[in-house]
Amino acid sequence: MNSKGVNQWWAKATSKYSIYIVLIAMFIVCSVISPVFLSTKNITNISRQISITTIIAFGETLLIICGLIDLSAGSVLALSGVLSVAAYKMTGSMQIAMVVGVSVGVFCNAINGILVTKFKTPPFIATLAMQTAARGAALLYTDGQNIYQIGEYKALGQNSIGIIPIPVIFMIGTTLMTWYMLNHTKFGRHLYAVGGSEEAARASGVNNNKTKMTAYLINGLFVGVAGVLFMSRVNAGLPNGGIGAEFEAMTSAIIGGTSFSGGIGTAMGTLAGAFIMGFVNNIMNLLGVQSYMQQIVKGIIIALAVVYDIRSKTKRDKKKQGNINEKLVDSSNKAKEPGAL
Amino acid sequence: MNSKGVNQWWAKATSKYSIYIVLIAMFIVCSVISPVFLSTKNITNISRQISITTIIAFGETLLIICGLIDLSAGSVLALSGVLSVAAYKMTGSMQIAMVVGVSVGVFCNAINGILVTKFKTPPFIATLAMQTAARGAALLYTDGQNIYQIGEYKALGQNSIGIIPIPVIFMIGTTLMTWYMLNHTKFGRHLYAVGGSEEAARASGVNNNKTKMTAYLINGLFVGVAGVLFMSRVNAGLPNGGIGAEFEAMTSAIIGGTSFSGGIGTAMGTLAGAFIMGFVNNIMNLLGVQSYMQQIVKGIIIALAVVYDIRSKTKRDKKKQGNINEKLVDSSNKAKEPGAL
Amino acid sequence: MDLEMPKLELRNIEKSFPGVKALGNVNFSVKKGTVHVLCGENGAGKSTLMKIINGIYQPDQGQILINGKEVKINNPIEARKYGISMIFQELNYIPEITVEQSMFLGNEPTNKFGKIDWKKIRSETVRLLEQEKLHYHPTTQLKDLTISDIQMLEILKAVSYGSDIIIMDEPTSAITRNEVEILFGKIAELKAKGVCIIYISHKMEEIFRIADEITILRDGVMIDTKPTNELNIDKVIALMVGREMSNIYPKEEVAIGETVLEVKGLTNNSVFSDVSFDVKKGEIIGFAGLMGAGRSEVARAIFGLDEFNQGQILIKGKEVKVNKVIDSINHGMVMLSEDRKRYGIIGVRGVRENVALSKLERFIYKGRLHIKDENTTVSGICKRMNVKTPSLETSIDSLSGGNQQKVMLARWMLCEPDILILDEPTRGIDVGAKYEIYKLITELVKEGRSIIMISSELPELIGMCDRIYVMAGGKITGELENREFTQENIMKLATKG
Amino acid sequence: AEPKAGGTAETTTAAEETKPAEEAKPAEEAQKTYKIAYIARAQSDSFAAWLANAVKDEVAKNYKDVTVDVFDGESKNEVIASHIENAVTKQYDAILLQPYDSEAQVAPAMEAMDAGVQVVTVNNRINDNDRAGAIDADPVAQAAKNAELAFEQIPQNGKVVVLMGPAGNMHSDKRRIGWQQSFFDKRPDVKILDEQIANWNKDEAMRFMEDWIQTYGEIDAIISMNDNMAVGALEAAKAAGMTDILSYGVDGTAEACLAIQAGEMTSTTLQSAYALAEEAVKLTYKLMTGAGERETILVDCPLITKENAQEYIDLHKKAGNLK
Ligand SMILES: Nc1ncnc2c1ncn2[C@@H]1O[C@H](COP(=O)(O)OP(=O)(O)OP(=O)(O)O)[C@@H](O)[C@H]1O
Ligand SMILES: Nc1ncnc2c1ncn2[C@@H]1O[C@H](COP(=O)(O)OP(=O)(O)OP(=O)(O)O)[C@@H](O)[C@H]1O
Ligand SMILES: [Mg+2]
Ligand SMILES: [Mg+2]
Repeated sequence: MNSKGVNQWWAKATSKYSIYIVLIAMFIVCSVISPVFLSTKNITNISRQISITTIIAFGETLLIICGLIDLSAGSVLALSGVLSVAAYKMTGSMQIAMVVGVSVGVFCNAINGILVTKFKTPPFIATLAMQTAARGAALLYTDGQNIYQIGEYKALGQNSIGIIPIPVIFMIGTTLMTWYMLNHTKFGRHLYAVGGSEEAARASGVNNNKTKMTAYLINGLFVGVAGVLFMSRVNAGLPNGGIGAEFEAMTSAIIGGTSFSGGIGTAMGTLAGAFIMGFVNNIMNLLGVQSYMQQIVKGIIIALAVVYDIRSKTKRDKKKQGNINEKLVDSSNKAKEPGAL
Repeated sequence: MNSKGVNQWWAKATSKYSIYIVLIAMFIVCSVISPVFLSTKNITNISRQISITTIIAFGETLLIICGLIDLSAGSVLALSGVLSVAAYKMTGSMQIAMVVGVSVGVFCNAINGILVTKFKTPPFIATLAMQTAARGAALLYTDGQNIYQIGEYKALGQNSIGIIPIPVIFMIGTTLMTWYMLNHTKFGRHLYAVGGSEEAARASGVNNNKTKMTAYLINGLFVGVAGVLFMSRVNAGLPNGGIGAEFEAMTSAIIGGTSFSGGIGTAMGTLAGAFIMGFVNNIMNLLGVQSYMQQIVKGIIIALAVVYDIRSKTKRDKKKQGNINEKLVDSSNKAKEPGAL
Repeated sequence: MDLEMPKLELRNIEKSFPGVKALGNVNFSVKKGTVHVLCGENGAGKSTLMKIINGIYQPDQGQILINGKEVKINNPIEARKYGISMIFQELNYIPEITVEQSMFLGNEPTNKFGKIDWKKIRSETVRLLEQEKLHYHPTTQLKDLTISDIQMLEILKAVSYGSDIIIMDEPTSAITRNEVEILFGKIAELKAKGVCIIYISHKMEEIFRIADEITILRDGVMIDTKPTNELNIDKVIALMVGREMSNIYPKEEVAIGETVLEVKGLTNNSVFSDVSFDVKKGEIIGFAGLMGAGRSEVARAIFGLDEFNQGQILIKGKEVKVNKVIDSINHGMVMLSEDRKRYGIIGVRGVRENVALSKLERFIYKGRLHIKDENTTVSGICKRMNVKTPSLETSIDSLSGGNQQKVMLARWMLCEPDILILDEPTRGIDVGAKYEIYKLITELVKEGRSIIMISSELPELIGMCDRIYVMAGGKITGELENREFTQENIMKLATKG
Repeated sequence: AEPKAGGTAETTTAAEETKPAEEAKPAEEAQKTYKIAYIARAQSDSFAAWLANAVKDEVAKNYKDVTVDVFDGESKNEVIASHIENAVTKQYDAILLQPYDSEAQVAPAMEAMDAGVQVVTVNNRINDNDRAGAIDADPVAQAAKNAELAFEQIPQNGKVVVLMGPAGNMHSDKRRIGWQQSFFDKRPDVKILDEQIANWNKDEAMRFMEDWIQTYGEIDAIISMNDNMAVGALEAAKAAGMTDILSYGVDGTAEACLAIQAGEMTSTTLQSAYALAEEAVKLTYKLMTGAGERETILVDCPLITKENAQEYIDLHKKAGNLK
């Protein structure tokens, strides 16, 4: 590759992967300004801290790509977690507890999905109603009290396999699952199509309702799993748990490049977004930034990260003035790109 | 009008005004099941309780019509309210306090607007960053403590003119202002156009950025006013006031028919949405519904109201298809429509 | 050549997009009171050039002169101030607003307090509509209109500004004959008033009816500008595609087989009623009719996009239920929509994904969608269809209109259908590509497939079809055999009922 | 309150001329500085913020060999857990924790102790309490003091409304128990008109009270689990012209003290952030330096009524909460 080629390659890489560059830059800066940041322990901590939100973020990513949204994630997390804890207390079986947690998540999201697909309720309202109702149900079931003494339930959220905490393993699992779905299944393609243009998707033979319903059900699965992990990590059944979790999740997704206008988003982007948020929170605590100041700084960093990302994308569009001869299709050498992480 | 004509008229009216029918139905049901509901005092109460949220809801309505969003409303409300209270304590002048409150609201939203128009940040992220930052600033300024002893500042929020509480007067004012803007100004028409299709609007000679910026600035004005009224109503400067206010506001707007896909929404719809939410909250308190149960019921009512609204709208669309030939007929007898509420 | 100063002049205009140099060193000028036609293949850069004049894009280099003075046009608002208005090729309408609101969007009359003068808007709209004998209700929302209605409104709107430079980017691609006549009448009127018109079209007959001068672009480079009388259709085509082209309609005789599609008594309350027809293997069936005749509606109903109240659809003799599009596709029937923007492209996604969308099963085995295979197949099809795109990952939004249409065709080719319903298949396609599409249609029927072609271009129907059904007012008013094909016969049936 | 001048990091070190702590310190350890991580439940909660400030002030005033960093738990167990993890990573000598949930913080706290970091809880306890030191005020007693007063004040067949903190909140629930034991169980004649969750918030309490006034007309007393809600409900009662309504809170905020002195509010019990901070830092210091054993200390919570309100107003003035 000649120097011009390298330059072009570099320009393209920086713009296409700008969010990862933000992530790496942040990583380097953090490592320099805080000596403890780069310890295995700290990185493990960060991963564990973001794991539950990130699992929800993948659900939100799928939904947002498809032009949907889930405002009920936090509440449904609490409901499924609480019922899962209750099931565990009754049966002592972690398997049953897991099944209950996931089922509740899926069930609530089935209602979301039915409201959206059958009754044509705007997703914002449908899931907002679910947010209120699921929280009410969690509180009603527990009578507003936390459930304690849940014994070995906590293992899932607190133990590690090797040095990797179990929630992190779940996070990696959902990352791969989301990535695979988005890139290598029909469902994933249909998500992008429906999110890109509902009518065009319908006219192309996509079953929009089925796609949306599936998106909600998978979101339900993720939220259910997150609920079990959450309660297990805090070692209690908290009917108040997860308030606002959907927002943190959406923030990760959006920072990672998912677009509310639909049709755009990747699994890896969301993961990067989640880590960016994790780094920001972590480094400010490591540096002992005063807590109100933290919020201001956090706001500024979020804005800056996204502005940088957007800017470099626009710049690419300006720079990438190719040659007219390149215009005709060039076939197989790019085959790997879309599937690449 | 013959009977078929009446039927058609009725079908059209029920579908076009379905949200008002929901409102009226709710009003009647509430009056029947609770004797105190229909008292002047209670209706005044409801109006006062919804007034501040509703003022914010008009800001959200403008933004959502234009395809934007403001997640920072609650935080900016707190910041502008707190600074306004501080200004009052320093100067003792309600005028200055009001100017400070409004300026802070407008200032924060100017930043939102610049991020969105100049830096092309997605509105969700820009205003989320502002949400975090403005809350941090409010807490930093007050050191997390409430500001007390604010003397006559409370008059604005607690006094009435005749039987109408001052916040309600502000609410009516913003309703009229929003209605007028949406229907009788270029800015309003451009909001719909930009929200409906940015490209088409631009091609028609609409200045999209200016329209968006103006929408944020007016939203800032409303949020600033709401901040002053809020603090004045609670007779304190609460740096953590208004958490989640943007969500209640958006809910009112969406129930009132504003659509997140942009280009759709009315001032009167939002007002109706706000009253529906107000009635729901009020009647459950009047009936002494247990608080967890309240949340579940509220979720169900929100969903039902919207499902009914959507259903009757869809029914109309089906009917209308049957009457395509009507399209070719008369032109002038509807001359008033676009200006109608 | 006279010495009159050109009204509008472009000098050395260059413009690049990511991966594409759309325009390179274009010089171009238009005189007062003339119609200047721009010709060129799909993706030649015509629309881009026009958008530069209208301030949508900024040129990378070059100057724009109006009345001999250099100007910088930053956006369409400024363009309008310089007296420029434009009818866009890609109809980008706002579905929720009404006819009258759309007519005055961005140009609303207000009183001195900034209040919009709705009365004036209403009366002006009614006046403009009546003047052109168009019967739209001023308060109808655009989403309730057909694409041709909207196109007509766009034309009306652009003309109503009283501009002295009007750009028309393929204005007739979506309207039928009557309306074309209205438009040409209007153009003559404007010309007489000294307005200059830049006109883009792929329809050669039209071009030679109205052009005073013709400029030809190829691959972003200006090839030539000549007065119309020095050119003829064949010369223009040769300049456009860089080679000679002979027969425009490459129709071949194909053995007609058994009936593959039969529609009986299809009715959708008051949109169309009692529509019955049949299509045989290897046949090309045409559907002719005026705007709003209901042809597209019938096609949509058969394809499963709309519901219908009564009637039967039989494919290969068996009655089928098409509740959804996927049912049709599974029965081997596909439809290319007339409204590509709304019912075709997934704008933000790339070419590859757009092509593969309807037949992903082809690349799925062992539970995995194989992108490599997809890439190979799609690039093959795109080559065959001669799609011009920087890469298969380029978002389809940024392709030229004609190329988008080819991508849509590629999508349906991938499904290997038995029956293709093509609703206005050559809309916005250049002559070269049109020929390719005709050739493709011929090849398809040779392979034993059947085509239903809905078109508002009678010559194309006459040139390609085996039989033509004519619709009017939602009913089939007649069926013509090949030997009965004449424009007169068709028009007679089309205006019946 | 005035804005706090100062930098971004909230590290406070003792000034030179400050008094030494009461405890005698071994000379060889005077060189060493001890680091405390103070993890607040939520810095947006005004009581929590007050307590955090009190802890900082206490350290600055009385412990020149100690630094304290404040972390915001944001009312989220996950966040608190991650602060604890970070504190271990950063090798703090002790964690002073204001728990948000008594169970959820157990595991991370125990992990921290296993890693050799001392943990002391303040203002709430964690369930596994034989390992962590604890400073708390007894919430049942806080409520009971008000309840005993109410027992005398609320008329026969009186009608009351009850305002609760967030669902599942330990303080709210315990205070409610205090009221149950010391008042409702003994006064079966009193009718609870309604009982709702106002999330510690003034504006939410106002809204409930307005609706209750509509529904029930006559209300004899507001029984609130904290002062913010009591004052909010009072605001609504005042607006409705109900001047002789009784109202009880807990916390002893500046606003409540003023309302009590003005004769608007009836009583509250002080949950003194200063007392809590003083004891908490003392215990933490003992544990860090190895000079003492872990213990559980309950601070006193005096009842504030019109008679002694001035005393507490002065206290708030001294602390800069009032001017
Ligand atoms: N917004 C854009 N982004 C990237 N590339 C673009 C954009 N608009 C146009 N192009 C490219 O510029 C070239 C010229 O496109 P243009 O739309 O001007 O062609 P055209 O001559 O109008 O074709 P058609 O007859 O199909 O309308 C094409 O290769 C197209 O892909
Ligand atoms: N979405 C819609 N809402 C209301 N009316 C519609 C809609 N789509 C089409 N129509 C009406 O249905 C009738 C048939 O339209 P259709 O598009 O089928 O005609 P066509 O024969 O295909 O003509 P062309 O496509 O050339 O305009 C017309 O009167 C049209 O206005
Ligand atoms: Mg073009
Ligand atoms: Mg048609």
